[in-house]
Amino acid sequence: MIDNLPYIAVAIFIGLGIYTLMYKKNLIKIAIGICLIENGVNLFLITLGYRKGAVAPIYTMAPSGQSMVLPTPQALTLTSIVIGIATTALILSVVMMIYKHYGTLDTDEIRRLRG
Amino acid sequence: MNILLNNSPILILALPLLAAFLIPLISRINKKTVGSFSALVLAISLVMTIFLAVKVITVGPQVYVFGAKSSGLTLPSGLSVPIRIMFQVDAMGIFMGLITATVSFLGAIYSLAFIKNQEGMDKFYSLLLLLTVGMFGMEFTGDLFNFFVFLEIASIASVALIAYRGINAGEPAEAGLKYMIVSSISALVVLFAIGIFYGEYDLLNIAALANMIKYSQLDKIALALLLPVLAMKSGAVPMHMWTPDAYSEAPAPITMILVAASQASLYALFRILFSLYNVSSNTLTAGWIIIVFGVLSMFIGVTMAIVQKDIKRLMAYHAVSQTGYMLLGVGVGLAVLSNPIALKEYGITSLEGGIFHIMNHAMYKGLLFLTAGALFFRTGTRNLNKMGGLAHSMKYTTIFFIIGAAAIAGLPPFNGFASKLLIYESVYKFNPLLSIIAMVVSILTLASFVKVFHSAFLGPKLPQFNDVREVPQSMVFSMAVLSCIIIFFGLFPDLIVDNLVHPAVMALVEQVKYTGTVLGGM
Amino acid sequence: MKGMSKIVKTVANFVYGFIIIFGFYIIVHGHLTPGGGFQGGAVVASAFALALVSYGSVNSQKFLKKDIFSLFESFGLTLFIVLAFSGLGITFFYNFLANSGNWFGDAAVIGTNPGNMNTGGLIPLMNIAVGLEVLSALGVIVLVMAKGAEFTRKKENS
Amino acid sequence: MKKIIFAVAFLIFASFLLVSAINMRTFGDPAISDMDDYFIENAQKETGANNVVTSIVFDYRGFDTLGEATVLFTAVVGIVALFRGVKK
Repeated sequence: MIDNLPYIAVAIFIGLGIYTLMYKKNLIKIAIGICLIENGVNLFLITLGYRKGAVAPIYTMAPSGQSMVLPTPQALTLTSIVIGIATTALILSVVMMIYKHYGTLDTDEIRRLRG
Repeated sequence: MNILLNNSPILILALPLLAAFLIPLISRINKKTVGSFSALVLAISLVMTIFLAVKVITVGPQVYVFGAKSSGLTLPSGLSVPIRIMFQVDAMGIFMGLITATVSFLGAIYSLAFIKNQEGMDKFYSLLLLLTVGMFGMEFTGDLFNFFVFLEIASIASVALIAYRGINAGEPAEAGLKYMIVSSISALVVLFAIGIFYGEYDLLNIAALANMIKYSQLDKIALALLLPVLAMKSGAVPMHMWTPDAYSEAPAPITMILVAASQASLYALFRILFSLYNVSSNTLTAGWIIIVFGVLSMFIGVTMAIVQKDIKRLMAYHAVSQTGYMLLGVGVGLAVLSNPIALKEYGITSLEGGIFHIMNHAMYKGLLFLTAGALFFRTGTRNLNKMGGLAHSMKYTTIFFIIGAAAIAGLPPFNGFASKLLIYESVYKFNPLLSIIAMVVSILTLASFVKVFHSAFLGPKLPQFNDVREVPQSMVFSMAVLSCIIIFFGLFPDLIVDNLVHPAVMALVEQVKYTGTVLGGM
Repeated sequence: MKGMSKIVKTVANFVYGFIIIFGFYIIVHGHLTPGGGFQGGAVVASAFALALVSYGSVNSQKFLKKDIFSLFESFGLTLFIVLAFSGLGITFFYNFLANSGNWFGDAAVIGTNPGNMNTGGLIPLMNIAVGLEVLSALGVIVLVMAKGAEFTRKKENS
Repeated sequence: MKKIIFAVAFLIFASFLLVSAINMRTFGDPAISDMDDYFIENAQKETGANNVVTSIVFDYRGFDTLGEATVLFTAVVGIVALFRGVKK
């Protein structure tokens, strides 16, 4: 149980993000919720690569004879971070567009499309 | 020439990608050529897809390993797991690839007139190409993380295209935001599931994972996470809230491509259920979940569609309802997957119906959205109550609309009938009630389209539409090609089912073929 | 967005160059030390964000041009995909320069070593291409969103 | 009604997360690591780069990186298209 503490942190992170998405009405807060989930997933990926007492997988001036952590999750996390930046930027610009047309950020008032 | 043929899986995708990167530079030199340039690139891509399809159907599944010493080297020496990203194009993948290539090529042609001389035209074509690339990638890839990346490309490009008219009005931006939130959540949940797989097996390749998968508790959770989010991306009820908004607010050619994009998610769902889990999971339960999604989509989609006044919104709800048919057909096939006798008796037929319906739906729904776009292009409204008497001035569009409506309602000489018949007869053997529901939904669809036809095309010529003319040639061309495909498929369904659909179904059902392409031992 | 006080501008002028140099250092040493195209590009783009904040969105447009950034972005991406295409004789993304003895073609010393710039094959070139793309992409995002924020605020007042 | 459905969905999702967190393999001790061991041992020899992560990002999984750069490009094009015609 105590060993899995990082995974539980991940679960809390993602759970908070989903909670924000479901129960908050402000569009900026919804964007924050998506960022929270994103960070939770990134944390999950990076924790998967950890090996106890190992060093970063870079041979330049590395302490010799020590094992290295798994490199793939680091590459995956790098990719998913950049994708996250792109997503967040697009969400925020769409929110700015909505604010321009409706003059509000409350999801209850922004409901012209329904039915 | 040899290089072209050997590398065709990647070139299909890399050429539009290169074109998308070059468009900002080209538009700096000459703004007007951007549209025809993208159409040309997509045409090349379509031709290469057809060549690859011939190769896949005749020779067998193609593997393309990125950066390896040869394109077929899946396993480096002395290792039992693949380490590089690879494309794995089997009959199912190329089936979807053909849909994507056709639809995006016709969409680009249609846009030549539809998006003429607007500011930001180069951005529009750039995004269209990127959306196509994303769909191709989702369909061809054999690597889970790579799938996630292409899912994001496709969804970000679609969001930008849905919100394309967001500068003038609030609704497109709103629809775009809705779709963005939906697709971010689903992409992140997919990534979480990929993390689970990676943590458990240290693998990202679908075929290698399928070989190792034990259906432990974590695998069950991964399936339970993947199934609803991919169904959400494909627009199944009860997670369909984004579909009508996104489909109705996007420009018409984009709506047609969005239909194909949501089908790419559907393809991913089938790929995970069949190729990754196959019989190791509890297929009966999974199959029934898919069937329930399907029946709900069919019924709720069509009932919501009947009350709509906005023509594109109405068609969007019909798209939800038609997605239900695919889910129903494939769900029945999945439910009997571990039962060889039932599978042989009606499971394969049902799968064929569901898979064939994917292609048919892309064609006729694309045609219907294009006719709706043509009406909007000339009249400037999407409200059915304000239209009327358009058959007098838009003769071609009227004919195309009739063909599309007849196909979606499942009337005999058109392609909708062919796939629906396969679904009815096989589902009837599984459970008669489901088959009856499917028929009732089909009748309701017909009723709804008769209403649309009546209010938009029939009646006296209205004074405000006096100067309405037929749409430009490029738009007529796209619609005509789709109509020809619909009639061809309707007249020779056996030809398509035997040569394209049956291999695709077998590629899904026989998991060994999929894993064997990568891991050897075929 | 208005510019900030003179102190901020002076300090920004001073730090600006260092941040950009540090970013490029990270980009070109991507195959030896932690970092690479994305990280270095983000560092350089942070310098643009600093300039934008300190000088205000109107003034900073005199020296940060969106068109030039998008040109660079296209160029970087095209370079990246052309490098990937160049391995097409064997496979897409094949690293044909590695261990070839040509540019960046020295074989790395196996095990821990102080690092040799002239290794890695296509990797350093791709790092540079991606670095160019990321710095200009993030620059465009920052500039366009700052402009858009101005635009939305104006609507609010009217 | 809607609130109850939301709450149930949220609870189911949260329980999935917690169960997967508890069932996950022990932190810091990967049981299977064939693919990553291959990278650590052979990356230097095959690509000539000292940084194993970079050699994965640009060589073994280079296609992902192309996709990632494309995502960034797509987002930029989308944002510029969204704010097109905005002067000043």
